[in-house]
Amino acid sequence: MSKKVYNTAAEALEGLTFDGMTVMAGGFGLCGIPENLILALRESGVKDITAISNNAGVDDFGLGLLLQTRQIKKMISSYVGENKEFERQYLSGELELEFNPQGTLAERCRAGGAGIPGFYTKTGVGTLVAEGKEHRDFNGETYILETGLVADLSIVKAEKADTHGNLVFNKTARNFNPPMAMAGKVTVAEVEEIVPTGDLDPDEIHLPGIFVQRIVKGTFEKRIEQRTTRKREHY
Amino acid sequence: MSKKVYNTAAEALEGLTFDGMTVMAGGFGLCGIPENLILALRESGVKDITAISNNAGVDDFGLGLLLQTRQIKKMISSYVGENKEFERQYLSGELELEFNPQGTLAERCRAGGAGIPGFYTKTGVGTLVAEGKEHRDFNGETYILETGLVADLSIVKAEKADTHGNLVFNKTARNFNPPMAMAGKVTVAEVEEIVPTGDLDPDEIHLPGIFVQRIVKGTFEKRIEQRTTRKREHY
Amino acid sequence: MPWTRDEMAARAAKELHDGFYVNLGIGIPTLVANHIPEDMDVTLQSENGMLGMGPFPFEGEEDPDLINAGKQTITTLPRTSFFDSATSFAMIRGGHINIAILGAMEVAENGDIANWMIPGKLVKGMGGAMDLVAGVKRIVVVMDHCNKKGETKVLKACTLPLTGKGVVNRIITDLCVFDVVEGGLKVVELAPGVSMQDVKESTEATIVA
Amino acid sequence: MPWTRDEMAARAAKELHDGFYVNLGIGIPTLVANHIPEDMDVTLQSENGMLGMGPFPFEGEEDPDLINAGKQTITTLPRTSFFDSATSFAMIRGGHINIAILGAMEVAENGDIANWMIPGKLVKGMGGAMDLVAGVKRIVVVMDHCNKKGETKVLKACTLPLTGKGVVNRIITDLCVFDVVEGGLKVVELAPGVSMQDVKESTEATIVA
Repeated sequence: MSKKVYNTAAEALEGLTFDGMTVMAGGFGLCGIPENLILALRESGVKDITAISNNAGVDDFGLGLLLQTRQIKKMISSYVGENKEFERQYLSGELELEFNPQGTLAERCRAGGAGIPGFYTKTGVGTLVAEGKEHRDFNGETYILETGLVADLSIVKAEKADTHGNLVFNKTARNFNPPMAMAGKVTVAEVEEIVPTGDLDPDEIHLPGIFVQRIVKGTFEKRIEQRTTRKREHY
Repeated sequence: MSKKVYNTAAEALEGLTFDGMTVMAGGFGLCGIPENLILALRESGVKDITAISNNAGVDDFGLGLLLQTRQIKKMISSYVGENKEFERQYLSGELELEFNPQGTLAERCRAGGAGIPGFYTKTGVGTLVAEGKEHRDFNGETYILETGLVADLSIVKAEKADTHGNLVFNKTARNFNPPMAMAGKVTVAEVEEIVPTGDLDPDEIHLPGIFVQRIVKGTFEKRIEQRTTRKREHY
Repeated sequence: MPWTRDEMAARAAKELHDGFYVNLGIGIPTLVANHIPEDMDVTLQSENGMLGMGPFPFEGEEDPDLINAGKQTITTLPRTSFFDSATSFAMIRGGHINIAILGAMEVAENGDIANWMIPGKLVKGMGGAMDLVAGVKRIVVVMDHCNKKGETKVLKACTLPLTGKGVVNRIITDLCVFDVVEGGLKVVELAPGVSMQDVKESTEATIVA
Repeated sequence: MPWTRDEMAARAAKELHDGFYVNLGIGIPTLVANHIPEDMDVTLQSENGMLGMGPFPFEGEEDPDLINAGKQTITTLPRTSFFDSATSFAMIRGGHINIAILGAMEVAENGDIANWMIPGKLVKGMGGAMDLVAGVKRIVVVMDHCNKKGETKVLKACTLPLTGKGVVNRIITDLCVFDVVEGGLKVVELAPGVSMQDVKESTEATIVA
């Protein structure tokens, strides 16, 4: 009975994209990013995207692919610059950039998804981040007001989905995916495996399907940004 | 190496109680309540407690036990009154009561635990709950300011803990336990089973041990408030 | 013939659509679950921390760790997921639930609803009702048109302390179905054998064409 | 002899105590992990969503789904738990991490810290640094006393845009250990062979007795 499952990433985005839209993309660095949906977004040709994502990918992978094609007008991120094209567009003024502290960014997404339009945080008080924001004291300490974020579309990546959109993530690939899925007016999830509803233990579901409107099975490159290893000392 | 495991509920509370303290107690109705720690709190004799709990137990079980002994001065709850002694104390003015909408209460705990001293919500706008609270418009809608809650002590109940305090909950017995564990200056968890650290799958831990300072294995009555069943039609 | 409780629940079930996430209140709204068509994919939320609420358990299979928001023992379904109370109300407050069907003591023509306290009587608390009416996209009230004294519950303005202000979209009573519209309530359906005149006589709220 | 990078890390490791939850920044702070006594129960947090960070994987065992906040491949430990970014920063912001050991470009005598941007140079962003310095109970900075041009990084007031205001508790440099106290910085330890005079000559910040 479930109508959430789509055959291709392109089909999963059908009818959801429009120029000037706001898109949240899950992932931290290149870990847990919605590789397939980013490609489908590129193919869709949608322009003037405001992309909310902790990072901006690298030149030829992740959101970097949408920078190459100049489909992104503005980014809201906490850390960028593993990406030459990003740098060029930013320095030339072609790309707008809003830096958010990482925790503020995560909480803004969770708040947006939870119907909380604003919250106070200590993060950034006394810094550039606090400029122009309301300051307020609680119990003798100063906090600033940050607002909730909502996206026209959230694209996220999980390890598994059941056909009702219940999601399970793998290790640190969870990261921004759950709060961003909560904050999407529509959320599309790409996964490594779609299992029949009932296969997931209800206590082990990380994100209930109510936050996920469409699902597609992807194929994944899973690029590693910093391959660090240690020598095997004992055999 | 872990020093989080205590032998008895009484030992687990040692040094943590003082008159006039604020205590959060997890659970919804009688489901997922910290039965053993409530008893230990009663034995401790601590007085003038402000108890933050969604409900107030029944006369002879749950927080009702601390009402019997008049150890509670004030309750912050969303729904009470399955409890005659509560009713008597409240009507006679012996017990203070602050009603919070259930979602506001849950979010106030999560906010307190997350370092968020205040957040805006639509819940309660135009009702008694909004009286005396700051009103503010975001995107043309009116919201009220609610504050984060922190407790001197949070007592919670989980199904399993490992010796580092990582917790796993069972079904709807999860309820208020995770957000309240986050909001405790000190959090003590009682569990049905303590397993060696490493036995829990790191992707299946509901509440990381950083939020739990002490653990004790309890024995549980698990009383059912409304036993509803259906007839077996087929065999 | 006014609708019976069960007929009201059946009428309320028509408010549901395939793929909906739904929160049902206590009382008549609970009965709505019995009228969901078998081929309709509807997921019931229980605000204590569960999506995909199943029926009551068979006798002897009650699980004290598995209850609904009314504290009744229930069961799971294949689709069920569990979560904590903060996440549960993030769903509700964040507008992720498609519809809530709730009972009420009073509703008013401007969409106000009162269903949590009667001054002078012992107040048990609002539970999750205020969060539901504020957060859920569409609020449908199901209630008797009049109280036990025969006084209308469909008012120009609520007299009891409010649960939510201007939040109700539709009202289903034993006599009719109202929509809350500009200027008052609009009758969109009558119970069989109930006339517009019957409704007007039992309603204080402004009825608009 | 000023401390080497590794000696600074070893000194910083003395800030840790049994049962601590710790966040280590990039650079010298990362090396602190190598100096945690084997019998000390310390849990490392990685702000991308992990408690109980293990060492780098053996070659060929790298898992792209298992990285730290520096985007390096790592491993789990028996105690490991994973969670989302909102929960991770709830820990940080909520004061649940006992200590963060971080690098810095500049620190000032009032506890200000600057470690995220140099005006005129390409800014990569603050990542989680602002959340850490604002939320973690105790902030220890580990850095060279002077920059590559030989200019002190221990200032009366930071010249670079701040990461946090009045947040640093202790500073460990190659020359000494300072505490941020009323009125300025107090030297609480000197590297072997380094004199108070050496420290004074390399420090702009007010040094109090």
